[in-house]
Amino acid sequence: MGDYKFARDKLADVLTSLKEYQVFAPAAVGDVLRFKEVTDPANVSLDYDNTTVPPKELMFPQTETLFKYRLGSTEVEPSVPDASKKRMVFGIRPCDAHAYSIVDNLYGWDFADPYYQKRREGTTLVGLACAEPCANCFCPSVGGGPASEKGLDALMFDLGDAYYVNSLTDKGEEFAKAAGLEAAGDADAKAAAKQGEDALKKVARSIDTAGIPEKLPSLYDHPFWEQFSDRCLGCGICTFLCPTCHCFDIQDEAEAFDARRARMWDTCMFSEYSLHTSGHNPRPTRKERTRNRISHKYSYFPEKFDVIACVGCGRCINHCPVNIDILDILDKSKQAEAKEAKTA
Amino acid sequence: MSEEFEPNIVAFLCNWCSYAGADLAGTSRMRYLPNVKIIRVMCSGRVNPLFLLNALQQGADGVLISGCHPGDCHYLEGNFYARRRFMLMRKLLEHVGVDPGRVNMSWVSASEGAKFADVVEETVAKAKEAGPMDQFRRRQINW
Amino acid sequence: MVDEKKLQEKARETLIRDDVRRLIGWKRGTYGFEAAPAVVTDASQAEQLIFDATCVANPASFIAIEEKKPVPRGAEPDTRKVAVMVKGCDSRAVVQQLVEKAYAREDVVVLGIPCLGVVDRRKAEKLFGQTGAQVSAKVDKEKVALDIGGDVKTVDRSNILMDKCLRCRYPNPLVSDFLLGEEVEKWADDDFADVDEFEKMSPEDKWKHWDEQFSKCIRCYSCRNVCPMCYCVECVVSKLRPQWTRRSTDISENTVYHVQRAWHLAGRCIECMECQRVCPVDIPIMTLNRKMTRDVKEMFEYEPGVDVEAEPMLACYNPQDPEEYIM
Amino acid sequence: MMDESNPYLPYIVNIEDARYETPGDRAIKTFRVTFADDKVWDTWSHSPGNCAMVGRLGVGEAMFCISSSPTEEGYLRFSIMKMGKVTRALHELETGDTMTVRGPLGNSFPMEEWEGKNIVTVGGGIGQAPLRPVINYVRANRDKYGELQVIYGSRTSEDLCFQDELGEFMTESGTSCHLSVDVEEEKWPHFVGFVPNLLMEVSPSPENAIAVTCGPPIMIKFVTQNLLKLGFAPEQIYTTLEERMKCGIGKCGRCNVGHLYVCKDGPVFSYETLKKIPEAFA
Amino acid sequence: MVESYRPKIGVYVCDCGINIASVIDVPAVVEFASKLPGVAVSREYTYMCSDPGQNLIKEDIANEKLNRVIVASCSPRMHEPTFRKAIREAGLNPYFLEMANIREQVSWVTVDHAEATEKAKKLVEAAVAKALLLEALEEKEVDVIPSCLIIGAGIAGIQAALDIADAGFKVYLVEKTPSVGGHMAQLDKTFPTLDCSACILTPKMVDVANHPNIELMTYSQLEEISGYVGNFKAKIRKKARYVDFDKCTGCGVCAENCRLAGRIPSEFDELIGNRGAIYLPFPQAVPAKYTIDPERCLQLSKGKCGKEGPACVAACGPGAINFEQEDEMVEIEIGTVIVATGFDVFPMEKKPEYGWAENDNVITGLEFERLVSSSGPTGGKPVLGRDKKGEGGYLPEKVAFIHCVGSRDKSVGNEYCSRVCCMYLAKQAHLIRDKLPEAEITVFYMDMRAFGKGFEEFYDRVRREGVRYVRGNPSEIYRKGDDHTVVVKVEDTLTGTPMEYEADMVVLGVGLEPRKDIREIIDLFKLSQSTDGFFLEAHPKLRPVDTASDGVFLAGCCQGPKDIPDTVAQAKAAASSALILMAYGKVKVEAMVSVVSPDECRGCGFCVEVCPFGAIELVEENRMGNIVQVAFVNEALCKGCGSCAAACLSGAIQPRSFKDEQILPQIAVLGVKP
Repeated sequence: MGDYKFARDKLADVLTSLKEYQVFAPAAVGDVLRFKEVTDPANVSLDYDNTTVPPKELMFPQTETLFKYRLGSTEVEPSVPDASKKRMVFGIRPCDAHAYSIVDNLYGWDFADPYYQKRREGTTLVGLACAEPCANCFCPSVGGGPASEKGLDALMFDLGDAYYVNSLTDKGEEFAKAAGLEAAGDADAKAAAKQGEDALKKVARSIDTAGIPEKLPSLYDHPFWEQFSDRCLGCGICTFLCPTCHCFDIQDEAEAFDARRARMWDTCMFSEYSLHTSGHNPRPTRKERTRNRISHKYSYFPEKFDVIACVGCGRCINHCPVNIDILDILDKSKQAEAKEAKTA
Repeated sequence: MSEEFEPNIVAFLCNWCSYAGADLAGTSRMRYLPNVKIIRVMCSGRVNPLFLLNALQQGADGVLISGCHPGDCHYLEGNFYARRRFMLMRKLLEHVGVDPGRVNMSWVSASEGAKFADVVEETVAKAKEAGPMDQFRRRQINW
Repeated sequence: MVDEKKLQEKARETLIRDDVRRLIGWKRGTYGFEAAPAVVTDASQAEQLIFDATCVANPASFIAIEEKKPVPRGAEPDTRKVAVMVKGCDSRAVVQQLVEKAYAREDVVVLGIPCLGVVDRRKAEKLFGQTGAQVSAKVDKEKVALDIGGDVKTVDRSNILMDKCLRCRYPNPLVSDFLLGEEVEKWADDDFADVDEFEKMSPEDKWKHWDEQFSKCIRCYSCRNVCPMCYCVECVVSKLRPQWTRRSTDISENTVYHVQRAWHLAGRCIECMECQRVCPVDIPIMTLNRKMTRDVKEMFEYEPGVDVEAEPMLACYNPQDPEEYIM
Repeated sequence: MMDESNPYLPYIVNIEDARYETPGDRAIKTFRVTFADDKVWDTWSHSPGNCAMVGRLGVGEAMFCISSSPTEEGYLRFSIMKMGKVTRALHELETGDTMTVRGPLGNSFPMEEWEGKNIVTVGGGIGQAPLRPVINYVRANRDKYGELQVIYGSRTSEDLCFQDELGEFMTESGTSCHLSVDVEEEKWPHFVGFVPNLLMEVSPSPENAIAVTCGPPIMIKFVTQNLLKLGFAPEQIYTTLEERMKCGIGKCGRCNVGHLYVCKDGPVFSYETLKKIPEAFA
Repeated sequence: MVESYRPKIGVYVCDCGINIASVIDVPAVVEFASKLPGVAVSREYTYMCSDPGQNLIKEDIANEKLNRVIVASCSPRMHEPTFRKAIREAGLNPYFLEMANIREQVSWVTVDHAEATEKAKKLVEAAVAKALLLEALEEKEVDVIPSCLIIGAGIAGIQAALDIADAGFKVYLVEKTPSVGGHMAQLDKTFPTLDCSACILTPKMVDVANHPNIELMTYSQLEEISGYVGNFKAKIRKKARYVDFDKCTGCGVCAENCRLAGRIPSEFDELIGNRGAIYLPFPQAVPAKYTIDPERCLQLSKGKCGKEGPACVAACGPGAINFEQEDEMVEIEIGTVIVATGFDVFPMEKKPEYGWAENDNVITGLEFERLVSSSGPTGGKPVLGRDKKGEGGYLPEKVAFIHCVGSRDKSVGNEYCSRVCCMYLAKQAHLIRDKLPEAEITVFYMDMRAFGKGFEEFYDRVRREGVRYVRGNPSEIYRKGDDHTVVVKVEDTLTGTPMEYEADMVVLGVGLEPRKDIREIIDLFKLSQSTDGFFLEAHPKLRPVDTASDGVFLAGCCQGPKDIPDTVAQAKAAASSALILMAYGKVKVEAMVSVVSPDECRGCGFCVEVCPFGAIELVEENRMGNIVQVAFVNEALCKGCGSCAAACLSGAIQPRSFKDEQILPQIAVLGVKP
């Protein structure tokens, strides 16, 4: 759609002009970056690699009330977010936007999940292309890229003195209008395109995913998983920081007589996750859990929604304390000798 | 604020000395503030320091643990363990920014009804000093 | 410094033993300033093993958190030994695990490694930025020489080593069956100045600090899981009956989680700093642990992880223990 | 059907009848419930095999199969074994209390496909619950199906569920019922031994037949093997799976076996499908 | 068929006449309670503890099918037993009772009525919260095996044994040394009455040997003890005497013929007298059976004795000597145990400045006893400086007695007073005066403590006999010149004058210490020590002979220094305590014991460490085929204090009816602001 631009020093003004939006942008909490609601546009900066915690929390908060009720009563009051309230994620990286478009499949599948979807509908995603990909990015290998438009309503390029904005949807157009952006010239468009191509070249890591989804199930009993699971801590870093991981737990909580049913992030890396009340656990050790995590992203999910549930943002690699490197695993899986998985 | 603020205090008393001491305060018709609510346990050594954390989280403005004087424990050693545990837990909470006045401990024997009454007054006073405990109290955050 | 060839040779010898099940050490990671912990089961894998200043992880953690698969009826459980390579700090974990009967002394083969300090990933990345290259690092008494994918950088070691190393009191393993490399002399000490410094803050400022830190927590439990002391079958924080901590993340539950964690490590923390290292959101977890360590030392003259014969700190007492605040 | 706009909202149901099927720490209690809001019945429809999240506000929910057949109108039945937090809380409930239901969830037995076929059900313990709707559906549509063979066993005669009905099967024409207990007891007229052995004892013919089995994983495993021995083809064998569940609508993730969500793509699977999925037998 | 799991709680709020009702708005509390979850009935009554009050509860249990009862009234320490009994009678498990203390802890202590009512509501709510999670507990009674093990056959052990045996119960009396009698047998006269120790003791010694109910095991040692009150199992090692117990007639010919006869220092004589390698500790020893000292006997230690073999064998008519004899292990089952292991005298090695080691005329009080004992090595003459053969020597002319040697002395780590020294030194001074009328006798004391019956009078008498008492605590005792004069360096603290008192005999009033081998017993029974190192009694005032371990009692000096009358008194007390258990024949075991959930236990043993009663041990558990260590509670030993639960990191061990899951709801209720 439209090509726009705004001067670097106008960033604050642009944000200020987005009155009718609740705007979220990367902000520093101590040493870590996280998407926060913009309170003072003046100290928003877009000079960042990527946030530690992905913006998935904006659609799928770590803890979310499903409904409230009084103990003893049978009236429940759902707390579904209001879609009419316009929100904007400003400066989101293409990989994280891509993640939304993947997870949409799951939340749209069969029973629609109103909590997630209402937020999605009401939210405009203004992306920021990566000029300098990080060390462990591999977005191009999984259908994304430093300037991928997937899932975005608009995509910004940092051209130094100005930001070039390419609106991709009506929502994107609305944003451009609301922000009163000036039209951009061909030069800018070219510069942006150039930046995109260069960035693509700079992406250091990659994996050829061809054949992986079909092969993984055949490696079900393969010992190669243990090379990784043996040092796995079974913590939730890889999954909690993954923009496409979407699993959750549901629990009832009560304060005196006010109670709620809430859902909170859960992870297949915890043993409680799949533990039966009987004490039987279909995934008794980290081997099965690691296998499930990888297989889910690269086999089960594609089998269901034929898209790989990974956007190559590299978070799980960057933050894994024991260097369990998903690219390494996939690589090994390709070398691994397929064995006929034994069944009952 | 503080003048009408009435702190709420959860107390853990050992059955053999302090709880009996509290009873004695009653039978001797001593008067003390109603802010302290007592939970009876068999021994101060039973009190898991996490109880106290839990009490503060639930909204108690202070806690009191009371047991037999050192050496008089009905179970010989329980109060010695308790002493260590709460000394440490108090320091830990202090480090997190919890006013140490919220964590109180006392030795009250079955014969020290008067002392128990004093302990209550002092505990309440300290909690008043510290003000309402709302640092990490369970509230309905983004409910 | 340790000769890698010797180390691999010893590892091979150990793995060949038919009473050894697995060996835990380090291998070069796929990228970056931290070597990966390595669990090897076959002598052929021995050549993967390394030791240098990037070997920050604590292998002892992996002894305790190993999940034993259910043994099918009739079959015998595998009770062979686990071999583990430990630096001075890591060895304290082994000692404490022995104190807490996580396993018997004869169940482990300890390969001790005298250590001059290991690199702090965060400090390194501040200095050189994140790297996708593999990094090796040699450390001597003054400097650390990093080989970042071929390009060599030399740094004053006080600028790049983990804080724990800058106050390391046990550079040599406290327990080991074989020592790989000569003992090094103690070159630092711990005055707990950081703890004193923190204590100067007013209660309000302390809480302000923790409020911000704890609100970052995503409860991934990596700090718990990586801890060589945390291997309860069912951790209190995930228990449902009774439920001590809720799963929902807010300042209340997060704070309680962290205080519970610090409490459960009181008199048990052996200062390997893994919890703080692994935290994805940079919560200064050790601030709490070190407070406990300092107080336990001062009040009860107790230091965990140094004496296999010691009684657990909270399972013993001294009639003369301090009680100044007790009414 | 369930509130389309928000599948997390439960219906409130009234307990019309609550009775114990079996005693003990792992007691099984059957609840007959009906919707507090009558209008729900207008949109509600379920088939044998469907499940529902049954819960108690303030405690939580868990997945249970609907143990009544759609042909039993005006109520739903759930037979619940006392196991964990939620089931414990449910067992406290009695006639007149309320609980919550979300459903119907998951897939169901292809009853239409099976028309004209002989039906063999092989159940063990609480595993009879998901089979009960099949049995009662067939009984209610007797003319549509061939012979019905009910094979059912449990640890002791006390642990047999739905005892009141079991008697009826024995006498009904076209229906046969074979019972077993694991260990010898006084005055037990029927088979003694494990269900897979009972199955071989009865050895139903695979001819134009469908076998449905449900029970403890280990039993399912051996029953399946024995059915194959008897000549049943994988696509003639059906079972239901169980996993830990939270959402019940294929979102929360935990109940997957391979790429299948048991709560959504299941609980009913043919052995033909399962044999391709190693995890199904984990 | 199956009873309901649904909690049906009955709440009963007591007016206690006006004691509660005049302060608390009881109807308001009743009303409030009736709305709480699980509450089926909520009632007010004037006196709940009265019969009609209790019947109210019983009827409701019957009619309303209550399965939990809450009584809000006085302190549970007052009436918990009453109401437990009541609901038990109504057929409900007594542990389904919870009480809210709204009298002692509310109405009697609160001024403001509104506040009192609010507090009462809170306490009731908390009680309900806990009651929802109460569990049925069973009260067990175990049979008591009607026999008693007594360790140590000094006067304490002997007395206790006789009392219990006379009451008709079996006694196993185990003594480490070859003879019963203990220290008392070594004494000459006893203060203040001066009757001869042997004369009063030996008859009792003979009695224990002959009593049909007493099985005497001398030269034996307890090796293992397991079990719990009423049901102990003990392993006892009967050390080889190398003399056939039945054949030996005690004639003593063997000893006369022993090649080492008179060449081995005798323990009984405090090494100032001698014995042979085969010996009877002392003439009146019981049993009068000889014993061979395996370390010294040439045959046993060197494998060869003289050319023609051991003379004893040849000499022994009955042919009782048997070098092949081996230790024998005996296993017994007993219901009760009395520990009467006695004391050691203060070891002078700890006080070198008194020159005891160097000077054979500086002797301990106990050595003195042997020296003046008519059955002693010197036939009762206080002769010093004899040669190896026991010839020669001299009678002292200047004798000094020193008080508080090793007692009331921080420098040697004994702060306590040994209670007997003042008087035995006075007695010994008297004996010297008796035997050597000319001798100059000086006693150096710190404080004179003559508290017992007839003590002060005796002390007075001794002083009147011309014994000089100087208040001062010698700093040093050393030999002067080459004769046997030793100098006692001391300051007379009354006059403040330093003095160097020259004496040719110094008697050190050594105090009493816990036995060096006290650890063995501690480890066997998991007993604790008080700060003075002696065994710790269950309560210093009210349970002075009980220990933390049920069924194990203390008698005599093993619990602390005592004189003979006190020892005998305590022995009788211990005997009667043991008899109570055995006579009743049953003992209740605590119902509120701790319980382990093995699946959650990490086997760290923290609980084992903290348990004051040694009730917890680690046992092997098969966890899905893997063998792990988990805690196991011996319910008969557990007292339900719950220390284990607070020490447990994962909450795997919990005291019944004070479980985390029962206390946390109380905290939740009381924690939230009213």
